[in-house]
Amino acid sequence: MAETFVTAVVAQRPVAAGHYELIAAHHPALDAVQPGQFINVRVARPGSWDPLLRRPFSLYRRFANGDWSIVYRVVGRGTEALARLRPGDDIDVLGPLGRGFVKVPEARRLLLVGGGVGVPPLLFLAQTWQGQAEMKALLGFAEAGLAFGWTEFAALGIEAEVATDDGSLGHRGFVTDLLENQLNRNEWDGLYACGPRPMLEAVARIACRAGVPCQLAFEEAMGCGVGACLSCVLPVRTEGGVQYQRVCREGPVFWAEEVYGHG
Amino acid sequence: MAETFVTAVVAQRPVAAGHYELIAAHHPALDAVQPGQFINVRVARPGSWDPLLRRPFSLYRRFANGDWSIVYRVVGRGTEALARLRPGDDIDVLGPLGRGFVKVPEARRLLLVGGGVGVPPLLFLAQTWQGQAEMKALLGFAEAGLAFGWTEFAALGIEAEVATDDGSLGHRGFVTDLLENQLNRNEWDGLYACGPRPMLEAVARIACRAGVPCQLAFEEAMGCGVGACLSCVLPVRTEGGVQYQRVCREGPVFWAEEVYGHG
Amino acid sequence: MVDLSIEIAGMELKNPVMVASGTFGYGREYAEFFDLSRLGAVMVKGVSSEPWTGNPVPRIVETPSGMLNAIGLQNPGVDYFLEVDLPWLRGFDTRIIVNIIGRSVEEYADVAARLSAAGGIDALEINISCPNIKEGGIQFGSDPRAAARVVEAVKRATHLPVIPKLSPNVTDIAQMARAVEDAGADAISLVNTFLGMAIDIRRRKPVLANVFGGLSGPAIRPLAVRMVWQVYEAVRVPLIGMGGIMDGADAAEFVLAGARAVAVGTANFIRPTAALDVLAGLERYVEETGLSYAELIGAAHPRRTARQEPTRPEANQ
Amino acid sequence: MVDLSIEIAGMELKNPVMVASGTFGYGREYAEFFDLSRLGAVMVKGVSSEPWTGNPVPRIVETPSGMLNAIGLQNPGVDYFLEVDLPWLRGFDTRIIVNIIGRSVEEYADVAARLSAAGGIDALEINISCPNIKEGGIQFGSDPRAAARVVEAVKRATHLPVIPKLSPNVTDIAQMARAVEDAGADAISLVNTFLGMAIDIRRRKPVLANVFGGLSGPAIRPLAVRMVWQVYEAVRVPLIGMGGIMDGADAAEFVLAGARAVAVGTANFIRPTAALDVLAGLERYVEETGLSYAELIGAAHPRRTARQEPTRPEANQ
Ligand SMILES: Cc1cc2nc3c(=O)[nH]c(=O)nc-3n(C[C@H](O)[C@H](O)[C@H](O)COP(=O)(O)OP(=O)(O)OC[C@H]3O[C@@H](n4cnc5c(N)ncnc54)[C@H](O)[C@@H]3O)c2cc1C
Ligand SMILES: Cc1cc2nc3c(=O)[nH]c(=O)nc-3n(C[C@H](O)[C@H](O)[C@H](O)COP(=O)(O)OP(=O)(O)OC[C@H]3O[C@@H](n4cnc5c(N)ncnc54)[C@H](O)[C@@H]3O)c2cc1C
Ligand SMILES: Cc1cc2nc3c(=O)[nH]c(=O)nc-3n(C[C@H](O)[C@H](O)[C@H](O)COP(=O)(O)O)c2cc1C
Ligand SMILES: Cc1cc2nc3c(=O)[nH]c(=O)nc-3n(C[C@H](O)[C@H](O)[C@H](O)COP(=O)(O)O)c2cc1C
Ligand code: FES
Ligand code: FES
Repeated sequence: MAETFVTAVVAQRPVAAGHYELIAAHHPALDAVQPGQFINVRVARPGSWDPLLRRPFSLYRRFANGDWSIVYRVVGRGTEALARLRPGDDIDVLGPLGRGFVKVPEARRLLLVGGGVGVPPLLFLAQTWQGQAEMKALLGFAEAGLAFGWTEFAALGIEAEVATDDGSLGHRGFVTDLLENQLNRNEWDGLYACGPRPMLEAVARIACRAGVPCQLAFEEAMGCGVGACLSCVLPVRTEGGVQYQRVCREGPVFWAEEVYGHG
Repeated sequence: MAETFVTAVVAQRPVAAGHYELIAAHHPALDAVQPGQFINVRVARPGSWDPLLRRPFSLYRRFANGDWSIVYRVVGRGTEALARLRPGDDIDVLGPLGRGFVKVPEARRLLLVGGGVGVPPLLFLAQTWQGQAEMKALLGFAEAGLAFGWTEFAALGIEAEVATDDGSLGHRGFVTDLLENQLNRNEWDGLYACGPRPMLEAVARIACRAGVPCQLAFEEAMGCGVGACLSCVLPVRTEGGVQYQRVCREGPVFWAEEVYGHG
Repeated sequence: MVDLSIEIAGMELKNPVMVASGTFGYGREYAEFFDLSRLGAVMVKGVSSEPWTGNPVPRIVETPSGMLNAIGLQNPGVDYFLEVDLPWLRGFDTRIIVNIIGRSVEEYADVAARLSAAGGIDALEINISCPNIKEGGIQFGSDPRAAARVVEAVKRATHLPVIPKLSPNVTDIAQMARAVEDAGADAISLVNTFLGMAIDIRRRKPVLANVFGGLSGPAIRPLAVRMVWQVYEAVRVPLIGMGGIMDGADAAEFVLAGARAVAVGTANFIRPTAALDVLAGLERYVEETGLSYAELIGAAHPRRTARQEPTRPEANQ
Repeated sequence: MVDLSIEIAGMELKNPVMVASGTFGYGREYAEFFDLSRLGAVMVKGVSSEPWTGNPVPRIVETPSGMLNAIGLQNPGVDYFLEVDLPWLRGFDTRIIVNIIGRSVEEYADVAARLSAAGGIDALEINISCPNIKEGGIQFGSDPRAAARVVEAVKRATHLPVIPKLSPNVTDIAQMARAVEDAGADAISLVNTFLGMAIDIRRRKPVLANVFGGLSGPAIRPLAVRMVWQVYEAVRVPLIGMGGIMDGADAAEFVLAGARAVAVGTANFIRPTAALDVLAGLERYVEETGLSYAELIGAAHPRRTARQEPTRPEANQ
């Protein structure tokens, strides 16, 4: 059950150019968080109403002592404010929110496809489901300087292939190139992805063609994060036709066909 | 000349209940600041516009290494934000502003009368004019728990008498009682005061009756702090009749008669 | 504990703190955070005769101390509301105020009639900020005559108290208030959101798919308080004040300006329990004054007789 | 360095960044912080025929991301301005736009005539947010006919470009803009402050001695951008946009919405060099787009022909 709580920042560390991992102290509210669920973080200081809205972030990993972390990229006022937090500062969190990735019980070999700041929920998935399935991660970034996460996958014993747009690290090209390679081998029976919208759309197409069940985690501008304001909707195919569903409530994870249909 | 600058918070320490001394690193902009001049401090973090306006504070003291300090009482959102600053944090300052106390050259024995958060500019005066005149401080507070500053006067070799409304420290009653006592002795030829408006008015009345030249430092809600917005006006007697003058520009220090007339 | 119970438009409220329409869905989401029975009333998201799809995304964008929304009044329609949400909401011991929307006078009346027939609803709030399709899309909320026509039609269609909700995007809010009072309003809600927009300077396009959106949140509070103040001097019906209420002190401003009850909107998004925090803060405030809640309503006005010498509306910088 | 020079109402500006009337005095205070010659123009504090005393204090109060002011148009009168401030201001290589105020059409015309006779002034900005004492204190700024009458009278009294400054406290800002354009405006400034108030809950009284004040600062930016957008679609004369501009990105929003020049107001109080920072940020932005400044004016509009199919003003939440 979601709740609002305040906990302490334990540490911040840069993980790539303009990307930081923020580690926060254990709080029981997040003990049962599922991969793909997210938290909504207040970025203004108490007593300030600017910036007003909370900011959504996926969990990145959990530590042995219960501490947990997010990785964020500094893109605006909210993430700049986060980057200013120091160990010992309070952080005001609402969560866990949304519906996470579903583990299809019969699925044994899972491919995780992450692009940029879409990587965090997949690392959290890998960590949470470790031992329950064989996994491989495909990670895409614009360039080497922006890449992060592959060593964390390796530490879980999960191989991570990296693609960069400019070839400065790993494969030169899109992470979807790596995905096509993998799916050609017909070895995978589940696909989990998070990243920019064009990447998700490409992943959905490839997965559909290959007939592999595929879940995607979406992002949309959010007001409340809990389903009350109807800001964050996504047109989703339902039995009653295409309907707006809430990324924060019915999502952020949807089946690829729900969003993109078949092909 | 006033300028906007950023410097580092060196330390914060409580000086009374809900009162803190904020010590900030030396900055040349404040090297020539005169007692009674003030600074205007931005209290929102960079990237936040709430709280929007700067907050005015008087200098409290200067340290041997050039560091300087203010003493503030936590009364609202701005001072709460200040109280959250920690050593190493940046502080964004505009100053020095306004016209400070004038040292009348022939004045040899000066009485300093401070009430509550009106004490800081008088300590700064004492420190700045130390050795140029004999001084005595009369400090008024609501109660012992809110009193501060007398040890700092003592450290300058200046005697400080304290009055508290409830008698929990020093004289029981108003600081103006102490003032009447002193002025009865006819030993003083200059009076400098800062504090709440009713105190200033009483001081002006007493000083006028005693015929002692008296300067008062005023507070008024401020927009710009530099004289541009006309927020902070005070009706002042001038040659052209009573006119609004700007506390931030013509003030914050005015002669008692300018504001309250003769008696 | 100080007693904040109050009567408004014939409804007894256990306390004057409501949640504002459109910021609280139909109650389900926030019911996971606290017991809705602790609220004075729930104003549910606007309901129309038929389901409305709403606008494409982006539907919101943050602005300094505020947010713009252009949800487009997405709602599942009155039948769905009556079947699914209302029965569930009735399980709580709170007043249920249903916000209604329409694109013509007839649509408003139709929703009002269907809701009234159902029972279990305490009052109807009329959102007059909808475009009037019969009159070229001009909002009902910016024309006193059109607003009055909606209120009259809804009054005829229902036995429930009728609470028009004023749009603040007008030159003379007092005139709008008098028009709906004369048309039979039992109370008045104010304010709805202020029309604004934001531009994405990279894409060089409006951020919102709908171009315009409604500004809410702390940024608008001084404007909303001013309007409550002006309307309090212009009409006799009770007022429900809203616009940027984040805590008990903000709510107290509205009460002192003349609001008999208050609604918490955008603040819910920041803290799901915001309405309870507002209530607790307001209780503390009332206690500190030593006065009764009723005595505080409009208490900041120099004279409190309605329709006499309204304060002159000039900023006068 | 990219060229931002632009012509507006017959004036060549070295850049489109001005400082807004009433937030920059007559220039002296901020001249201590930077060389005024770097500004496109200085819009000086409103000047009247005779000195005005202004309102008692408190004259300002902070609100979320904004501030209310009720200075009361304190000014030393046109003679003092011409004798003391204007000669000093002329020492800078910048355009001098004098904001004029009056309590009757005749007063506006009188100030305009006396300023025009003096020489050394580049344009007159008309603050129509003053109460019209001849017509019961209603503001000139909320009645299109009254606004038009002021503009016509000022046009007759001067050879200088005339720039009415619109009050945002109206239902239909485009209608106001069309009225002043038809009356002969050479450009339009928008917006002035939004009428608001704050209540001191301890004293249970309005904070401002004047009760009401004008809201400025970042809080109002989305409302001001919306109005520039609407007015751009309604008139052909150039627009000077303002309202909460704190940095170059904010200024770019106004330009994309249709402003040919921008003015920096409240931001001056936060950073005395705010106008220069806005200019530097705007230059950087223009450079990044690869377009010329002129191409960016109104570039966020789907179609840019004036007076055609204005975007429908509905928030539609
Ligand atoms: C479910 C979910 C999970 C996310 N997980 C991560 C993560 O693990 N790491 C990470 O770096 N980012 C993540 N994001 C994106 C992150 O929320 C935005 O980068 C962040 O809100 C930007 O805030 P800002 O103030 O710095 O940027 P600004 O652009 O100044 O933000 C302005 C507004 O736009 C919204 N916004 C901006 N970018 C996005 C976006 N991509 N998606 C949704 N809203 C946005 C902000 O929330 C804010 O309301 C996630 C988004 C969602 C919806
Ligand atoms: C020249 C000058 C020197 C000052 N020196 C000191 C000092 O040395 N130590 C100290 O503790 N205080 C001093 N003050 C008062 C101090 O500025 C206020 O206490 C402070 O601004 C309160 O801010 P806040 O946000 O915490 O309170 P809030 O009440 O939330 O502030 C809201 C607004 O009111 C204004 N305001 C509130 N109280 C005052 C006040 N007393 N005078 C002027 N404006 C006020 C604030 O600046 C702000 O704009 C001085 C004021 C002036 C004008
Ligand atoms: C996301 C959102 C949706 C809203 N939807 C409605 C609505 O459906 N009907 C309505 O009358 N008001 C609606 N409003 C307006 C609010 O009820 C309220 O009047 C306004 O937001 C001001 O209050 P606030 O500043 O506390 O949010 C909505 C506001 C927001 C932020
Ligand atoms: C303290 C203050 C005084 C002002 N005085 C005037 C004035 O004399 N004449 C005028 O036309 N506008 C006046 N304004 C309005 C500003 O010029 C500007 O239109 C408004 O503040 C919006 O811009 P901003 O949000 O950038 O401040 C004043 C604004 C402030 C804050
Ligand atoms: S963010 Fe409010 S419904 Fe999703
Ligand atoms: S604070 Fe602006 S003139 Fe004094």
